[in-house]
Amino acid sequence: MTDQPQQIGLTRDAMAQRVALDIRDGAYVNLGIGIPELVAKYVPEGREVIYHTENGLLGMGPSPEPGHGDPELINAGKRQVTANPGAAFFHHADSFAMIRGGHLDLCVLGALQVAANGDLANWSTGGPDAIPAVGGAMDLVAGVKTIYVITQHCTKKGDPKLVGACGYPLTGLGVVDRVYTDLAVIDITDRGFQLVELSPGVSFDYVQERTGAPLIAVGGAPVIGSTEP
Amino acid sequence: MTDQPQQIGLTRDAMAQRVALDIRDGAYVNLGIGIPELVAKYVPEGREVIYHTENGLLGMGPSPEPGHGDPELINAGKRQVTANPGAAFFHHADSFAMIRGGHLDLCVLGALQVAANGDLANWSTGGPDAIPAVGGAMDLVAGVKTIYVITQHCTKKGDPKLVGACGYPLTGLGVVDRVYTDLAVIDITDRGFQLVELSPGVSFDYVQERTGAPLIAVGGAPVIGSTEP
Amino acid sequence: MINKQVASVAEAVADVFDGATVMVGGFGEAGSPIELLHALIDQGATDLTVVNNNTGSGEVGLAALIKAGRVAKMICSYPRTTNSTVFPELYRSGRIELELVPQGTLAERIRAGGAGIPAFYTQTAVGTPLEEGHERRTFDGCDYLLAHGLTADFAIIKGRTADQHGNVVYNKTARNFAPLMAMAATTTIVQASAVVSLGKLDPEVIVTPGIFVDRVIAVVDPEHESALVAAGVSYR
Amino acid sequence: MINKQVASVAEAVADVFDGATVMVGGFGEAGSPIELLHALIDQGATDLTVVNNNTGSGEVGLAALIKAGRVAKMICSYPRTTNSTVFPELYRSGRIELELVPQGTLAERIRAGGAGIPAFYTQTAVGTPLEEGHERRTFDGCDYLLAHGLTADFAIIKGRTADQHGNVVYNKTARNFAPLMAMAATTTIVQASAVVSLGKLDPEVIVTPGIFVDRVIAVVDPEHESALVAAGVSYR
Repeated sequence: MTDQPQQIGLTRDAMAQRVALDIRDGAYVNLGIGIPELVAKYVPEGREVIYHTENGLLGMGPSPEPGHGDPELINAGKRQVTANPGAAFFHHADSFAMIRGGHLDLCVLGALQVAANGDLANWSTGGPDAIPAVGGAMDLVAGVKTIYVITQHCTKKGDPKLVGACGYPLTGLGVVDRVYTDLAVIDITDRGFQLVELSPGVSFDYVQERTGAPLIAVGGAPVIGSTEP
Repeated sequence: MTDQPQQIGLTRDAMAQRVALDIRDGAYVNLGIGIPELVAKYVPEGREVIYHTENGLLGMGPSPEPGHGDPELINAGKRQVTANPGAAFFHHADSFAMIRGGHLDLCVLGALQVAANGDLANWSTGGPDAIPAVGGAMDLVAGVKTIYVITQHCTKKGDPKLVGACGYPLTGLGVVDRVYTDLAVIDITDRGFQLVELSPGVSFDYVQERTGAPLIAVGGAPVIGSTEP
Repeated sequence: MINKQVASVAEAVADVFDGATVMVGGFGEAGSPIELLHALIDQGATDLTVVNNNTGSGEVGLAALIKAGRVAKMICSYPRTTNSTVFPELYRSGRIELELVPQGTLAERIRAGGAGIPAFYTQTAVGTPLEEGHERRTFDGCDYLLAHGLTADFAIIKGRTADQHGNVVYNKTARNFAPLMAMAATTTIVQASAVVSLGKLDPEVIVTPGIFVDRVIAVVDPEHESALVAAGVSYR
Repeated sequence: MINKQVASVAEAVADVFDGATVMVGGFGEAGSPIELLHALIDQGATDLTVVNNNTGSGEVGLAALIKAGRVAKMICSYPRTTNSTVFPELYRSGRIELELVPQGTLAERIRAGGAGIPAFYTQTAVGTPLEEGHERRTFDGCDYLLAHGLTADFAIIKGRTADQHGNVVYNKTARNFAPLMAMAATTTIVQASAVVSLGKLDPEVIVTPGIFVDRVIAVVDPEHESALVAAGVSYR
């Protein structure tokens, strides 16, 4: 794990690395645009994960070598990618049949806000001048079996992103299973946010102060990186 | 046209040949099992017709040469066929998307009964001991733009198959556009059965006597084969 | 690492349980997974609900499964075909249930089940006896019936070539319902004439992506139903 | 005999009329039919409703059509992308209408339109602002929204290879919405890098059967949107 003693909390790469530990061998996974894309780099040796991109590819590989890309082989973020051996191309209705039909095991998404009941807001700040754009986010959270969110614990202004109720327009109701932040790993349970792990050097109280709803501690939450899941 | 002076009315092949005259160049056509299958043999020179079989083939060709068939290349009647150049295979949902979505120009079906309002009964006699079996008939009549029926004018017992209202279970409501029988070509119009052509040696009254609803004569209906449509 | 290939047809169907809903690929004999069906007879699961366009022919494959008394209910569009005697006998004597569904509605219901669509509307069967039990609704002046998505516990299907990830391509009109059933079943089992190494199948031509497939078994030279029937074979 | 090949992109789009609904293939630049879009600008049809996942980028292709003031309404899932400035400006100033549809619902609505399904239910968007205007209904204890099939007067799409019957195969992720739009439009127009003679395309690998295609035009070396944008090209 990347060591960043100069700051409190995990780097984006360290957060992605922590998420990657929880992806099982053989899983079919969709990674959202942004920090989620980093997760693919950190899947542990010996695990084979098949990546789905909703624009019509299963078995997505990493970015192409410079000069070897095809502008018509891209991911959902419109960046050039490659196709691994065993890949398959298909049209959008088939691609979202995979999503809506519950065939994907996991989706990792970014968030603007996550509520204690699992509600997710990640598509619009609802501002009067914003151009509304939803893409496949609502389909993914409605259809994929397990939804992980990877996000900074707070906004740049310092406001909590884990909240009692989302103020931003919702992407889906009660859809998030687990949240990975720079400060902690937190499950969404019937009773609300439940601490799973703390980042190195971060205390329960530190996380609770930066969380907009009660945080449940169960036993002593281990430090991220101190155990091998 | 086959000449059969010994009998009144057209043979099955002559009926099929008459239907074939009405199929335009470039049409996408589904032919039902039985007499409709004969139609493909008689499409006039210079017209290219593409045959759809609902079990997943567009561009169906004739039966294979003996010993050259594939038991997995069959038509809806489960008989071995061939694939013409330009053919395409697809799954059943795509095949019925073509049907239900109105992409086929024409379907030629057999019938138990056709009513003067275009209702069709062709899938069940409703008998207590009958094994109900509908196949794709209801999908075809609901989805294909134009439905032609090819049938003997009367049952073997001599009962009219063109009736005021169908007694047998319906396949579809108001779906038939035209009926080709051994005795006549008859359109379904807003006013009911309307004579288009008579078979050689058959009079209007002869057909009306064998039809279970009023037959409308418009001008002098020509004799089948006397004009070149 | 992912390898969905199993060692035998027996292993492939080992966990089919009594009362399961099983989708069986094939239209007539094209695409009928004879070897998997015979393995299912050997395996013994009973009280099955089977989804297939037909009911098999002769006394092999699906017809043999029905004859063995393992099928409580058939969901199909056309239960009588040439050489089909097993189902009609049981049906007339009230020993097997039938849900008759128009072929296109059956195909779309299976696709919907696999695509997470609980229900859709179709014009097919409006005003016919098969409208019974279906909600009717008008859109833009036309009447349609509500049809529900159909899912299954297992799908057993036949492909031409597969790989270890479960990607599958088919042979001609043997494709028919198989790609839809693969989507709609919790566990999809594929017999293929060849199982090739990863990357041998062109990603542009794969019909069923491996995400829909759980097990692959190589049946190199599969039997054809019509040949077995012509030879008078009766399985069990 | 059937030959759907036309002589020019201008001929291909000649009959697009004012007020038409036009589905445009592509996800980002992958599959964007740049040459047909530019022909449509030249042709002059206006007051169009355009269906595409995005709104184009730079000032070429779809973005150029929008910039030229020809599009009254966009139906899409993600109208802002990198280098997308044309649509946002018009939208903020109230000069273009937007119907925002979740991507999977958009894809399925187009497929439904092509498959003769007037409406279906989907779990997507339940409880969100995009639920507005959609009937909600419960099946098996879960809530779903009613979504309607979407059709168009024209579809303009980009394939890799086509033949005279209109059979089409695609290039990688350029496939995306094109096969669905081909089904849903009254008139489907395909530009393909190669138009081959009948029988050259393997019937097993055709993605869009010719029944869904009306016109084929060879555009041997199509432009790529990103290259045009990087070069600072502005069409018209």
